[in-house]
Parts: sequence; C-alpha cells; structure tokens
Amino acid sequence: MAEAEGDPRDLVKLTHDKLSVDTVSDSVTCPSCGAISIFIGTTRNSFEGMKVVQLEYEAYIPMAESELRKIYADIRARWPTVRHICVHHRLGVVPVTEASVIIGISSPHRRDSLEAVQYCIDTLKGTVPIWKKEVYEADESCWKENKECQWT
Amino acid sequence: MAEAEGDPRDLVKLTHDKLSVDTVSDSVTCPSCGAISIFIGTTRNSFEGMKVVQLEYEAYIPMAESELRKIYADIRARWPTVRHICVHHRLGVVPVTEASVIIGISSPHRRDSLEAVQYCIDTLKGTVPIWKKEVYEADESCWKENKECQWT
Amino acid sequence: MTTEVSVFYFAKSAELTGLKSETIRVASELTTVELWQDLVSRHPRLSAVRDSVVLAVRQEYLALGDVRVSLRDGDEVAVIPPLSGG
Amino acid sequence: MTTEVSVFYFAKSAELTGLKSETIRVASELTTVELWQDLVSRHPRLSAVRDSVVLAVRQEYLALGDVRVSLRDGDEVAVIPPLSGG
Repeated sequence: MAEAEGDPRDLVKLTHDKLSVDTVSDSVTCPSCGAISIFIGTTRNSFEGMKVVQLEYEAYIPMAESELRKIYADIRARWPTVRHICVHHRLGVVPVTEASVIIGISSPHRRDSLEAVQYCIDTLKGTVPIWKKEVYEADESCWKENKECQWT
Repeated sequence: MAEAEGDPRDLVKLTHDKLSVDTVSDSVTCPSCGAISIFIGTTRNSFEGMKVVQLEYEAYIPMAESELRKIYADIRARWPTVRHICVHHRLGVVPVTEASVIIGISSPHRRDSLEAVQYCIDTLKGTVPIWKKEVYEADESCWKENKECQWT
Repeated sequence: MTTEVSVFYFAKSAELTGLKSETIRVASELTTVELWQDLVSRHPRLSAVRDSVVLAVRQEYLALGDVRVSLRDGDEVAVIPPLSGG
Repeated sequence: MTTEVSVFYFAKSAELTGLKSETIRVASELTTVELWQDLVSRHPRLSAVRDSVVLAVRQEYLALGDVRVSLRDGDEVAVIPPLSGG
C-alpha cells in the first residue's frame, strides 16, 4: 500500500505569502490515513497589555529548512506510522489574526499525528532559526524570545 | 478584551456538504488567540485488508448536537482559556480521502487548544450519536464500532 | 396508563426493523428493559442486537436494565447501536 | 592561516551591526569565543548581546566558548540571537 502511494512527503515552505490551511491540509492528505492534525500559530493583538499592530518574521532560510528536516527525522523515528509532514512558515509582515505558521501531519490513526504535531511546534520553537519582532502602537518594537530556546 | 471581542463561540454543524478546513479555521480565529488546533478525520481506503470504497454516516441529529455541547462545556471547564470551539461533521456518503469530521479550537496559548482538540475527538467518538457504515468492494458493508463507545 | 411516543432507529437497528422511526403507544411507567421488550415484540429481529445497544429517552442515554422511566406524550425514544462517528 | 567566510546577522544582532551579512577574513583555526571576539572587534555594539547569542558554523549551532572550529573558504558563519519562530 505505502509503495503504491509513493514515498512519505517531507514538505517545507518559508514564504512571504499569506498561508493557507487548505493548502497544508491537502498536501498531507493520503488514502491510507484516517487522521490529519494541524496546528496554526496566529498573531495575537496584545503582549503584556501593549497593543500589537503586527509581527515581522525573518529566518536564516537554508538553516531553518535543515533544522526542520532534522525535526521531521525525529518525528519519523518516534512515530513511525506518520505519513506526510508539512510546515509552512510565513516571513516578513504578518497582520494580527493571520497565520505565522501552519503544521500539518497525517497518520493512519489519530494519536500519532496529534502527538507529532505537538512535538513539531514545541521543537520548532526551540531549534529553528526564525525570529519575530513585535511592533506595538507608537512605533515601539521588540524582538521576542521563545521559552523553548535552550541557550537563554 | 474578551468582552470587546464578543462571547466565546460554540459552533456545531452536521451537514451533507463537503467540509472545508478553511471554514472551520476561520470560524475559530480571534485576535486574542495565538493558537488554533485542528483535527481532521478522513476516510481510509482499507480496513483489515478489505478495500473501502466509501463511508456513509448517519446521526441522531438533535441529540448529536446536544452531546457535542456537553463536550464543549467539559472543555471550557477543563481548559478555561479556550476561546472558540467548532465541530463540523459530515453525513451521508463520504468518499475516500475526504473529511468526515473537522474540529477547530482556538486559545491564547497552544497547549490548551492542542489538549482540548484531542479530548474533543476522543470524547466525540465515545458519546455523540453518529454512525458510520463502511462500504467495501463487491457491495459488502459493515456498521463500525468506536472503541471509545462505553457500552460494547 | 399508556402514552404515545416517537421511536427512532439508527444504523443496524434501522436495518433490522426496516424503519427509521415510528409512533407507538406504550406504558407510561416502565423500566428500560421493559421498553426494549416492547420494541422487540414489534420487531423480533431487534433481539439480535440486545447486547450491543442502549436507549435514549428525551435524548439522554439509558442502559437496558432495571432503570425506571416515565414517558409523556410526544417523548422521543431512540435505539442506539454502538457509536462510530468521527 | 586565514580564510574568507560569510557572516550573517539576524534580528537584534543585525540591528546592532547595521548589516545583514558581510564577508570577512579570519583565522582558519580558532575557538568560537575567539571568532565572536573577532566579530565584536569589528562591531563593538555586538557585545551587548554576548550572553544571549550562539553561533552557527556551516549551519550547525555552536555555543560561545572553548569550542574549536576549522573554517574553510566560503564557509557560512551566523550570529544567532534567541529564537522566536512559530
């Protein structure tokens, strides 16, 4: 069955375009899977009482892609039934309520993709070289730090 | 902040139409939330070696809606920061690879919506009066039983 | 005392009765197992699923057994085979 | 022995240097803390983030410290402030 469907897909996209949940969902759909789990990170409108106008993301693109592929390898080792994995991360300006990251993972049974999606976002925040600057009202801004980042 | 954004939404739709991940995702998006977690249940192409041609779902619709709202109340008690909850379940014929159920939950921080989505699908399978018949090649068919169903 | 209720059949139980729903007159005070026996007397093939169903009365689950129910005119009763939604 | 490498600055470190990237000539055998000191000598304001950055050499993370690296022509070095993707 797996052979007839082709190889598992490891998909990565870093883009300045608006992200689409349907696109990520479609890219991990497969006939042998009963479950697709998706996580969407969106821009919040406030941080510690300050009104956030927008976020700006930048990435060390080739290293971000290689760190994501390390996460994919970890996921495949820990959840061998996981079929397709897709991460789309937006760069540049992301307005409030729009998605900065969408992760989609498919598996025959739901437990695996649900656990893998949680592992993927937790690990992404700790290891993938991407940075977010929050821009507040009154032109202030602040580079953020993920608590998952190990060295600070 | 919460008041300015209106009340939390408890959304339920049982429909014969094809489901849309974007629609569910949009319906739970909110400016104060940084996380949307989504689970999609899709039709698999085989069961114990038999080729599945399609699934057919039927529901005790008013009771399914009231059981879903009981689950929503449980979620809000266990994860008070959860903001919007949406379940779309398809009825009638669902072809292979199409979604039978999509669950979307938003929360300010990701842990809550990730856990709540897992609780929602686990509990839905055990308590919401919906039934699935698998139709195999050669016109055979079988009513399925969720292992989460408590009385069998 | 009897009362008129709507009975809904789903999944396997609908196949066995050949019905999606019907309106019947039953005793207004009875146990769930007596209610089930009333349904089986109308549809003997239902006995095949005795061990795998529960009932719903006014859209609340009730196990088959010595569980008392009071039925009123227009109440909904449903035969609930093992669930398989999701 | 010296070698020519590309250095990339991100987030706060790019703001402090005023640069996204530059090509520099450095010793080909050195420790990560020596490499950092070389960068600080070119961009003194970088010292403000000494305790919150790591380096990446050939796209692999390396802590600042007594960690030996061998650089070859064309290698990529990056200053990596605390991550905040996702």
